Amino acid sequence: MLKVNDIQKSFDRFVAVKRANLEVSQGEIVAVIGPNGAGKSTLFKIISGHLKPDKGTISFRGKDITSMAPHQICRHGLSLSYQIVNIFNRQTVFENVQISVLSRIGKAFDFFTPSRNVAVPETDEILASVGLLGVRDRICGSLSHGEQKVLEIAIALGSKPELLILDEPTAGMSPEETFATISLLEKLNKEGLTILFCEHDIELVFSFANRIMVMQQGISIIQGPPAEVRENREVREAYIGGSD
Amino acid sequence: MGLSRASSKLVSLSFLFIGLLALSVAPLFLPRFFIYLTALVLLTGLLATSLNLALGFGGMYQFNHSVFYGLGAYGLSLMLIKTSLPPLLGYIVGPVISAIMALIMGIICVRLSKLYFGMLQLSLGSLVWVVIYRWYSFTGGDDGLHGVPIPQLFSSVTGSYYFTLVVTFFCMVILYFIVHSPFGRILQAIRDNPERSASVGIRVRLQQLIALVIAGFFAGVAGGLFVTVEGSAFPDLLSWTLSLELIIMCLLGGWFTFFGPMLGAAIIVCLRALVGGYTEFWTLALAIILMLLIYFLPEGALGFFERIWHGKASASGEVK
Amino acid sequence: MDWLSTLTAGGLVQQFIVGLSRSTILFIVSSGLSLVLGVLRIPNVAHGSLYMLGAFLCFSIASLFDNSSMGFWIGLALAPFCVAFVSLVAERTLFSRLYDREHLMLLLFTFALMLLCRDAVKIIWGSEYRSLAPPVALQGSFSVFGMLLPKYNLFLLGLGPFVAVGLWFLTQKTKIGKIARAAAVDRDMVGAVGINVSWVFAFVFVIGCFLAGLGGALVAPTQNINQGMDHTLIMEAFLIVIIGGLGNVWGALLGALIFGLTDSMGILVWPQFSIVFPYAVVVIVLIFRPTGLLKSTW
Amino acid sequence: MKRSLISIFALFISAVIVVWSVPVQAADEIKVGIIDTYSGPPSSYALDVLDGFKLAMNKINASGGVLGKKLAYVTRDDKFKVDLGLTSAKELIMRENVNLLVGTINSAVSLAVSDLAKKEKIPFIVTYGKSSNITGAKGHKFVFNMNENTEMIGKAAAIGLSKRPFVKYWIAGDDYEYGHAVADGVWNHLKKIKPDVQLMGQSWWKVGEPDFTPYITSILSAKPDAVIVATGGAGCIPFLKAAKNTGFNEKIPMFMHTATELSTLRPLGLDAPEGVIGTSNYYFYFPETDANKVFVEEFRKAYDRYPSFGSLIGWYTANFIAKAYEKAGKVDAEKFAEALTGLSIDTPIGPLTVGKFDNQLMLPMFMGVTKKVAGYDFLIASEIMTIPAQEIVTTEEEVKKAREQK
Repeated sequence: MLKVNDIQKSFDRFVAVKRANLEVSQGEIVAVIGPNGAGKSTLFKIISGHLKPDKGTISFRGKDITSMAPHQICRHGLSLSYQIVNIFNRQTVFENVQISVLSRIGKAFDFFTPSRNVAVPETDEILASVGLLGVRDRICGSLSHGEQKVLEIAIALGSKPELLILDEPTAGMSPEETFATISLLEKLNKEGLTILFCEHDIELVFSFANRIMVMQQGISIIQGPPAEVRENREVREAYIGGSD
Repeated sequence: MGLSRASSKLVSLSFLFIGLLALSVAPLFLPRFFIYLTALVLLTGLLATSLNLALGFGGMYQFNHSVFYGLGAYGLSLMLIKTSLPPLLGYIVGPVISAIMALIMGIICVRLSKLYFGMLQLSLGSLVWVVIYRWYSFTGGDDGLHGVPIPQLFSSVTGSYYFTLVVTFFCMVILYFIVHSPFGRILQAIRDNPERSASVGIRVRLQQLIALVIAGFFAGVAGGLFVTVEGSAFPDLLSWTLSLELIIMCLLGGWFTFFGPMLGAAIIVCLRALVGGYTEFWTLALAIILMLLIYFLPEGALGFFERIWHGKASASGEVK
Repeated sequence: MDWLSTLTAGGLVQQFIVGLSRSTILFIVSSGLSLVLGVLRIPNVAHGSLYMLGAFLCFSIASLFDNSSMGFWIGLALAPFCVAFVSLVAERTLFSRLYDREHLMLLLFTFALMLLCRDAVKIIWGSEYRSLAPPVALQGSFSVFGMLLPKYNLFLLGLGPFVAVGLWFLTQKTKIGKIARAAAVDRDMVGAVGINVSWVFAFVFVIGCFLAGLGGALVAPTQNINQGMDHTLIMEAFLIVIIGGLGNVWGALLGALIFGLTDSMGILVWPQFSIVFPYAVVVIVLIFRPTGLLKSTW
Repeated sequence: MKRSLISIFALFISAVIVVWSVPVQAADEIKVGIIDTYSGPPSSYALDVLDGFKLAMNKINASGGVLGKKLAYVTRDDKFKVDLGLTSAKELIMRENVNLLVGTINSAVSLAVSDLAKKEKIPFIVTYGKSSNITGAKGHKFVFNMNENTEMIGKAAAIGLSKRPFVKYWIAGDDYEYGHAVADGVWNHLKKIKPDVQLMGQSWWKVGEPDFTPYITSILSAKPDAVIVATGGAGCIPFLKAAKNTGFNEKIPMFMHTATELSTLRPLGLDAPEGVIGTSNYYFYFPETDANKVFVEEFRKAYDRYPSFGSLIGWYTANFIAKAYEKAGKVDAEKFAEALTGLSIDTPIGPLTVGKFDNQLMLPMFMGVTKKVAGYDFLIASEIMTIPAQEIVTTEEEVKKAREQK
């Protein structure tokens, strides 16, 4: 479904991603792990089109998306949820998700329908599925951190992606919130959503992901099912056993 | 909740109705000068509201909005003076010229962010200003165009007032719908977070460009109204100091509110007409108002009232 | 098109030199603006007013000494410091509370300050034109190979490099310059390592305003001193800073050179439309390099 | 939305109530509304006009007023802005109920207000706007110009310059209507009187140009015989100063219309360049008539400074108003306008008449050369040559032609 080939990206002299390869198939849950500064977030931003790679290609469902703008990539069914909460602060929870839905259903240039009557059921459905319906009309700046992270996911879902990319979805969450989020993601995956994510909590990754890719210093060193990755000596030395 | 929403809507609508009624019978009671002043307030309010579409709702530093205002005024005046086309056509031609200019300037500026956007627009606007200012044979140069042959029906003080009232009302309704439409919601989303907007599939630049064109169009309408009320068009209409004054109007009224700029325009225009003529220290007053505003009321007068109201609502019903 | 035949090498050189001296003034003023923009993130519209204030103060101080040559030199030396003092007071009382506001708010706030300054000048000095003669030694022109080189412009030209080197020394070699540059990139970081950012900011602001005052004092003898001075200058200074790259002092130098030279050359080559040149240059630069010629600190 | 509407209402209504107070109109007053620029650099000219007006008005009122009524005035500051000028004019007409309007140094404001005066049928007397369109192409029954206009400047300068030996000219000026009108006027008439003159080139700078040095050096490298400088009030002073600083006036003779006027030379003090040819309609030291001496004496007594041309304009404007009302016999706009057309009065520069065809005051022009003279702390004009009004006023045909072109 998603194929990342030999991506390279540097900022000035600093090489953030040296050589990254990644493959994601339909229906999978794939995790990217690696120490801080390994280039995970940069890789995700390249895939979603916010950064342009210096080298390499990305294809999504057979189509080359390497040089596409973020909004085009999104329209192809690939959605990014951010690590640092990145929502529309001044708007309500409902409006946050509605924006994404409006954009998907092509209402961006509808000038005369009152927007509070547009796409209401679809938006409420997404809010219900992530459990935010109760705070529907709150200004989202006033939500708790955990709720905002869930809202992140809800906004990404608003564009009805086939592949959802999550940058540290549970960072900063309490254990209960983490558990709830993971079960939400599992539920979404069962409904047919492919998920690519990166995460610090190694135990969580190994229990949740179908396949794992390990990055170190900008290079993807291995890719495979959890068991295989766990066995890999290189990984053990470099990451699990070694640093941190 | 639903019931109170409906009743609040009813209250606002009835206020709107009373207001309109008051405005439409005003010429029967008010002295002529105030009728003229109200017309000026209405058209400047429309201009400020159109600016606010780009500035407050679009988050774009539209530093030279008055260019579109001036172009609308010149478009109408030149058509009335130089051609024998039906006069009402001029009220379309002017704004269309403004919109085209907004499109051209928008295409060049929209890829830049914030201060760069504003500055590039300022220099492009200055170029337009220079052309108008220098093209003596066509635009009348710095003397401007005076004695524009406005159609008989709207050339009197009362006539131009009613014309301004009707046009402003319809334009405000259209702008209200635009701000509250999906288009407006997405525009505000871009203002708050352009990066995120792009990643949910919004074509940020296109959306902003269209907002600029709409804003330019309505600024052009306001320019046409100005000519109707004053009978003149002159290069001052395109000056960047007027643009800054418009931004102050938006700020004063509150730029996250729809009616704020109209209120700001009312305050500034009245103060300017009634204080400006008497004292040479009018700018001093403006400066002090502006400073106090930035310190104490950054959301503007209306924004402040709405926040108080919001605060009350959340205190009674929801968690802060 | 008779005038083309009048173009001579001497005329070109002469025009070039006059253009350079004008660039010097533009550089001095816009580098101050750029410094404030880069480090404090304040688009200071009132910068032009400080320039105007510098000119008026220089005039007043010089007239205390009967407009003698000595009076001018004393005025030139003191006026920038007076401006710097005014700006220090303004920074401590007004700006220091507004640093975290949006740029647009800061811009409007400084616009209000500009209006305030203009009225203050009107109250203090009246609205008549003021005039200040250059010191006797710098009056008139040199005639070299048939070229007429105004002495005062040559003096300005000679001064430019000193200001540039001084700025370079200040920002690159001194400790406070280094802190300021670091603060320009990451404000919180500098605060986190225990440096009082607030005073660093105050210092940079004062330096920037000092430059505005210096520019004003320097132009005082070449033009009339009036209330409109700020208006024309601030626009030009902003455009220079924009084409140079926001916050980049060397960008300001480059921008000032481009601006000053296109202006003076445009006057020589196409005098009837010279009014359009500077704006057209800015538009062209920004179309091809939307964030300015040199790297912006933003 | 509800709250916002309510607050808009509250504020707007209270604002209206606050400003409601209609000014009290005294019945035995003739009220003159003066709109002019009282802030910024042009204000010194406007204040001269106002002081001259007050001087004459006080004298008229002291000797019994006009038609048994007192003359009174109200002023509004247009800040050199057309929109503010128009608003002020409307306020004066509609709210203050003035009997006539006077003012504006800004030609654009003059033209805009003139159009309003035509619509409202209120006499409008322009004091310092110099565009020839005011009484020419855009002239009408109710507008009068008390000032020289660009056509007259052109004719006068052409007559004066044709007597000098220059052949190769360069034209430089403020890039706006006034500058171009003066330049075209001088050049067209000069070409007519002296066909062998050549135009080498032109330079135009923006209004408010702070630094003239590059323009001056570029003109110097072209080496013309003389330069015609067409700058408006605001540009004259800095240009003269730059000319002095660069030594321009010593290299190439130059003509500038207002160069010898007091308002230009006084602010420059002794820094002004010598040898600049200039025209003016009035010097406080010329003509050396008794009437002028009396006027200068009175003005100095009242305001402790020498009167400029602006002061004289203000002075005779008030006298014209008084005389026209007396001739009309009643306070009536239409009658007043008819009476003022073709009216003559005595002034310090001799009898002056308002033109019959165009309502333009027929003024003589004096050409002089700047010079340092002991006793004054500014330069004054020397070698003064008088160009009589008859030679420079616009003819009936010219007025007709200009108005037909519209």
